[in-house]
Amino acid sequence: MNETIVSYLGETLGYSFNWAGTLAIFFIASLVLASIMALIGGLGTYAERKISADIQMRYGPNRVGPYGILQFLADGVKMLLKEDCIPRDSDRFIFKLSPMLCLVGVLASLAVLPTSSGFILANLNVGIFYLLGATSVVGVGIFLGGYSSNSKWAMLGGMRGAAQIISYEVPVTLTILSIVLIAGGLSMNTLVGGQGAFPNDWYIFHNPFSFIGFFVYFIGSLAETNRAPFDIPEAESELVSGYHTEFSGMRFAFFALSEYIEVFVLCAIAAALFLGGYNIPFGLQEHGLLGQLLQLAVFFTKSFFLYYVVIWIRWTLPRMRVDHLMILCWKYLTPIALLNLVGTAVWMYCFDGKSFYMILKQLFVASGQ
Amino acid sequence: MDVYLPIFLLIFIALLIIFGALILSYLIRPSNPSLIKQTAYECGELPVGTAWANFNVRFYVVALVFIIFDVESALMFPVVAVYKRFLQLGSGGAVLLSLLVFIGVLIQGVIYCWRKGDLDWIKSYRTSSDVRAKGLK
Amino acid sequence: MEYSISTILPIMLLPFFAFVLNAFIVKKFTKTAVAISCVAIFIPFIMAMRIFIDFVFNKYSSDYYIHKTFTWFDLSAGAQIFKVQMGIYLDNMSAVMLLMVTGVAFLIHLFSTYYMHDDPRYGRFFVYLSLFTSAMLGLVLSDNLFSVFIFWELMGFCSYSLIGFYYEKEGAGNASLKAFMTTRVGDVFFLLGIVALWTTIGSVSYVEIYKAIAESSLSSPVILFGLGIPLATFAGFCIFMGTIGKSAQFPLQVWLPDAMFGPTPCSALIHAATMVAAGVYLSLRMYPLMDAGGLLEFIAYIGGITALGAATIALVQTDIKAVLAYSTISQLGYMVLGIGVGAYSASLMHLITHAVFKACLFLSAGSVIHALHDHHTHAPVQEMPRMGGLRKKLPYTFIAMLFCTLAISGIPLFSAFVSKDRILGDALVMAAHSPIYIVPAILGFCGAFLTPFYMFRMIFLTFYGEPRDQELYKHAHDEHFSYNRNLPLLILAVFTLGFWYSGSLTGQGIVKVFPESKYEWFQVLVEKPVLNKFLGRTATPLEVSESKEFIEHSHYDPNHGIASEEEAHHVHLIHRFGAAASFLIALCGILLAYSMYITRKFSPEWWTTTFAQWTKALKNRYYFDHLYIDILIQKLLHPFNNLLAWIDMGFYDRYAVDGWERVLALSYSVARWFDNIVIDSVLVDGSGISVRFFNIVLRTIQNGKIQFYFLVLLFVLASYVLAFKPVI
Amino acid sequence: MGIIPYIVVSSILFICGIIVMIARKNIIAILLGIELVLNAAALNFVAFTKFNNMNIDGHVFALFIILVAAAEAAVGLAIVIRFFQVRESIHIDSATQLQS
Amino acid sequence: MNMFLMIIFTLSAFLAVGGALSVAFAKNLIHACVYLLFSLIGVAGLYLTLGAEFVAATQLVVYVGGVVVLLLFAIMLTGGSNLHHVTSRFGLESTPLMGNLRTYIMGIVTALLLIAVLCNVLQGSISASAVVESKFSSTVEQIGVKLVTDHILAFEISSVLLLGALVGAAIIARPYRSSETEN
Repeated sequence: MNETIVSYLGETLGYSFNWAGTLAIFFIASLVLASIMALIGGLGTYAERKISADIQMRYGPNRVGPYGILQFLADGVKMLLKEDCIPRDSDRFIFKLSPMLCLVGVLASLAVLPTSSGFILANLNVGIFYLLGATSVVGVGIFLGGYSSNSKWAMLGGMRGAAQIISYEVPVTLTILSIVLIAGGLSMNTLVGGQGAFPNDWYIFHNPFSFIGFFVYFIGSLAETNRAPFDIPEAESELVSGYHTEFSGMRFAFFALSEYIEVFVLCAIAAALFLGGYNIPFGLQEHGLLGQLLQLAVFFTKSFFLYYVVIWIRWTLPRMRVDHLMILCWKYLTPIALLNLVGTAVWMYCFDGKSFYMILKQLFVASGQ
Repeated sequence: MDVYLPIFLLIFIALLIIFGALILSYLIRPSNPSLIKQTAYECGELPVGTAWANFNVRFYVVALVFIIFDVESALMFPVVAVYKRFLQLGSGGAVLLSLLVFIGVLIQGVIYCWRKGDLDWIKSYRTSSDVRAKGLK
Repeated sequence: MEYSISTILPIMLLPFFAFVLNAFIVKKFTKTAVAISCVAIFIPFIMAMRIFIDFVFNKYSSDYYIHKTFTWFDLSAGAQIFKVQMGIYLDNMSAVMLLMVTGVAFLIHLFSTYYMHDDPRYGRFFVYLSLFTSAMLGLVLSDNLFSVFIFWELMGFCSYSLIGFYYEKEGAGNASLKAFMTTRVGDVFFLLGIVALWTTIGSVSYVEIYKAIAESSLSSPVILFGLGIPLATFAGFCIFMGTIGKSAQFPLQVWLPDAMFGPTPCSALIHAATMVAAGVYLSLRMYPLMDAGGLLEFIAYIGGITALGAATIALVQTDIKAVLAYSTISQLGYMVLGIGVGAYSASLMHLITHAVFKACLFLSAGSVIHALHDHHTHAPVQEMPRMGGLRKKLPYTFIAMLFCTLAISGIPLFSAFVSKDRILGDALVMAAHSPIYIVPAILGFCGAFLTPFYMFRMIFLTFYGEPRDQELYKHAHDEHFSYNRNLPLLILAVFTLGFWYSGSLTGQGIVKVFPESKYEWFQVLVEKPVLNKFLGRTATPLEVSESKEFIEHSHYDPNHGIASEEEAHHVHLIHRFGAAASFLIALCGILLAYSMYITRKFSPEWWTTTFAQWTKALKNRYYFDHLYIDILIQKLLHPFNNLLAWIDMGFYDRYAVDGWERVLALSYSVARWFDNIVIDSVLVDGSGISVRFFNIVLRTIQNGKIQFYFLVLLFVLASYVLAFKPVI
Repeated sequence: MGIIPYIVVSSILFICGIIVMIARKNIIAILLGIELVLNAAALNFVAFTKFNNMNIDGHVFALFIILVAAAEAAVGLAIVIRFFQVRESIHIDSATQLQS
Repeated sequence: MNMFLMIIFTLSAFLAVGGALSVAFAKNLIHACVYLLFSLIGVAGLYLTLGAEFVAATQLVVYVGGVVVLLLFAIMLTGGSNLHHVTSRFGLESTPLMGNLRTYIMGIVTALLLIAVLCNVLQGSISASAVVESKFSSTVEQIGVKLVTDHILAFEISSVLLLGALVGAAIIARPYRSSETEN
């Protein structure tokens, strides 16, 4: 298993890099990943509008480029050209800082995104835990954004956003704990490598608890990214625009970008933890660059599917009320996640870490003989 | 050490993107501030008072419960990570037991907060006897 | 399975935890408490079964033992060693005892769920039962006399609480006090014996005591009342006094019949099966000490007297539980007799068999009592003259009780024939050896004649004939088979059969189940402690597991240590004669009872009128209660008490206390002067001034500002660090 | 690179924390100072773990320091909030009496 | 690779120290809190350079995600609602943040004293300990093994500590159940 891109390339090319070369490769790789993510974030807005139009039987953007696909570029240009308004009574230092915190937090979390067995930027030993830490910066950014505007709408949105993000981090963390329990390690390659290419080897079907856990995680990550039906902090009809009411121009763009990238990251983590990640069948991953590209394709397909589901949910379900939101988190998801954790631990103990499928297989094999 | 390098590089790139975009927009955007433009949005009215006045304790209580959970899960992560190894070594029972005790104590806190109504959002911190009296009515 | 602390100790701790838990929850969650108690005795039963199987069925050699200790507290200072160690001692005898105690206790728990169900203090009963079981198991597991004493007293307390369980009933409180106080007499002696051993050996662990006996370091005399008595004799006598108290032997037997005020299951558990057996168990453990002290003849006499005396008293009792109580005393007398004549394994075997059938008898009696209610007072009926003909109404109880009666009577194929008659055989052997044993042997055989008589008298009066109280009979409930009423009885009844305890059907090696099996497991496995093996052996500390103390198998000597073949043959002959004789005697007793109470050839009334004086003496239990209460306490202790009171009131009070008053008055005037001059003017006012002064100083520092305090703290710390260079 | 830079950094953190604790009059600011001090201590633990070839215990200690800091922050801030509700002030010098 | 270590160490130390100094000298409490955030992130970076990646991640998760949010909430909760007090530009109670001349002098003296003490301690510790770099390896598993073997008691007791913290803080922070309003 290749640790990082550098060692992968070093092995493939048979060349050992000095520190400048390493730095250059890392820099290029990080830049590529960040750009891809920015692109995905931008395309996310387009996809959102297009899919919503599809669901509501409208056309959606269709003027800029073929099928309106360049719409996001036009949006970006528009953002660049907007005037930068900072409210008079605001806390200017924090006002400028908060969008940066959001974007930095999200982009820093990309380092452990397991895109393929070779193309992982930093295969940290604490991979998933690091990701949790990095994304928790976003919550602080959102709260500070809401606070600094000195606007009542923004303040309400910021408070709600922070409360919601930290609340839903609890079931998400507990669910991730149960998956770590199954995999026996925190590094992303351990978590993904423990699964197989086919659904029977995925952790979602490993045992009944992880099957429930997937949905807990998915709901929790929806709420953590302030997506509908949990978009209380930016509920247009109640809070104008939530914590980024007062932000305009590029500062607003950073918030939006970080949100869309975070949605993708969490979808990708869901795909990696539960849906087999980049695993491909028949030993194809051994075929050098081709194998890596296939893994990339598989991984991004799964992630995009989940991304589609997220958008689909947004345009299907109505928004929840804020107290229902908190009740859902603390009184349903958290106890369920705790139960899942205990159940998974007991399952691992009882069945010696075997998955449901393996037990079934053993049963059938045993009865066939 | 190079394992951690991408993290710092990504942060660096993020800052690069941010400042690049801000400088770019600084160069090309218009800038003609006015008093009204710089007023916080309050449905078209002039804002009354400051926004930093109405904050509710329940946010704090939620954050409190969260931080306890956060620390507990941070402590549980390493234990959970070695659980499988201990299982393979055949002494998983002890680890399972210690985990269960840990979670059990955690659950007690949750139950306490639940019973006391700290987890309710629309709250009324009423005692259970009040609830029962209401139910009787 | 290697035994360690964690596999042995739960046997004792589970009931104890059940007790602690139940003590708190019993008021609100009675059913839960009962369930907890039952489960907490069932699990130890399984564990004891495991230990029993490992120990007895030849996983270990027959004299393998586990001895693990831990230091309870250590007050050693320099060369002065004062260290109290606690520990676990587990050998074949303990394994057998554990299985018996847990098994019987579990069945009694089960029966109690039926018997006590409608009682208002249903839950509390189980609390006591759990505590009692735990204490008994702790006693069996103990490795030293000190912890034995602790559990011994704990059991005494349980016995006290359970006898006084129906404290609103008249006499129950007195009975419980009587039991407590009477056993206390023995306990004081027991403690004295422990202290005597401690001062000589420096330890009270069994192993240390055995070692000391083997080194014959106990023969040094102690001076007592001007007489030089060997220490072994003194200590052995004192410890045997503990046995006399706990096992209700001859001078101190008076508490056991009164103990029948308690609920019947507790009578079965405490006053028949287990607690009273603890005394015999202790004597068996301390057998080498008694042997070394030359006390065996004394023990044999005590046992014989108790066996016969209690049996005679049982002849005239009408209360069904009283008959059983006296038969218990009598059987305990047999066990003690067994110890006295050196029938070590037979004595333990009789302990086990007696526990089983006596528990069953008491439970059956409880079943009978529970079925009968007085029509007017609604009180349960225990009087045998009002019963009769109950075998149709209570068939299962009848079967169980009949089995047990046959067992206790010493009919072949049943258990007591194996055990009791082996004791009697050994007594005969000893009598043939030395004439001093002739009297105990005769007493034992007389008791063996009376035992079947009074037992069958009870059976015939209760279950046969016409119902003497028709109304009572009519209202008696029919017995339906239920798991918690009849199942314990039937299980216990099955275990009254002899072959469980003996390879040959009748004991004595006459008829054998498996001809190839040479010896019987009881005789092979339970034998007198071979003292030499304890020489130079120290206990393994509890922390260090994996202690394997395999000692090479010491083969069973079927000749009872008698060297020549001819003598051995002689001994066997005597044994067979004894068996045949006791069987015949038992048959005679049964026939007599049959002719008196079924066919009525001899009228019981004729006997009572002819021997009126004797009957009166028997009914008054040989005037022992009278002796103790009226003469010993009233005539002896009360005057002594009065004397002491007189000294206290008239002498000490008048002269010492009142005299002091004068002294105090004098010193008071001195003190007042001192107070005025020195204290008041110098100290009080002076300290007031100084306080005011310091107040001014401290007020500036004590300003309530936390940060200032912190700053001062910091300065002090910093100056400390700067002044003394830290050593890192 | 040795241990000295780390100790210098942690000393500076420590001194900053102490200064905040002494000089600030806002109770929450004092709590911020406590966090800084605790961080300095934890940093020292981890640094000594690496450079003095201790076993991993230092990391465990750092972990527990973080735990205790979190618990302390939770309880301390709760006390501050209750204090504020009673006194309508979080000035440290208004907290000189034990009873309200 | 030492180059990277130097760079990362320098950046992180700069962040940590700068953050800490800013905490000490910031006028606004919210700003101080944000500076504390930076300082904590810097310390996390220092942990990374020391190879304590798990501690670094814990620092991020617990401090950045939890404690800082809690502090911000508390500041908002205590800074806002007292309008009858003199409020600063940000609606916070205007307290003498760095105080007067006396405070400054005291602070400087204290700092000098502390530096003297620390130099003293450092001298002792550095001369005493030979600098040996241990090997660079995964710490999560080691910490996990430590937590379930050597430190199992601390691990379990910490849960009780947290339970106590939760219950105590919840009791303290719970809003008044003012009896006047009910009556």
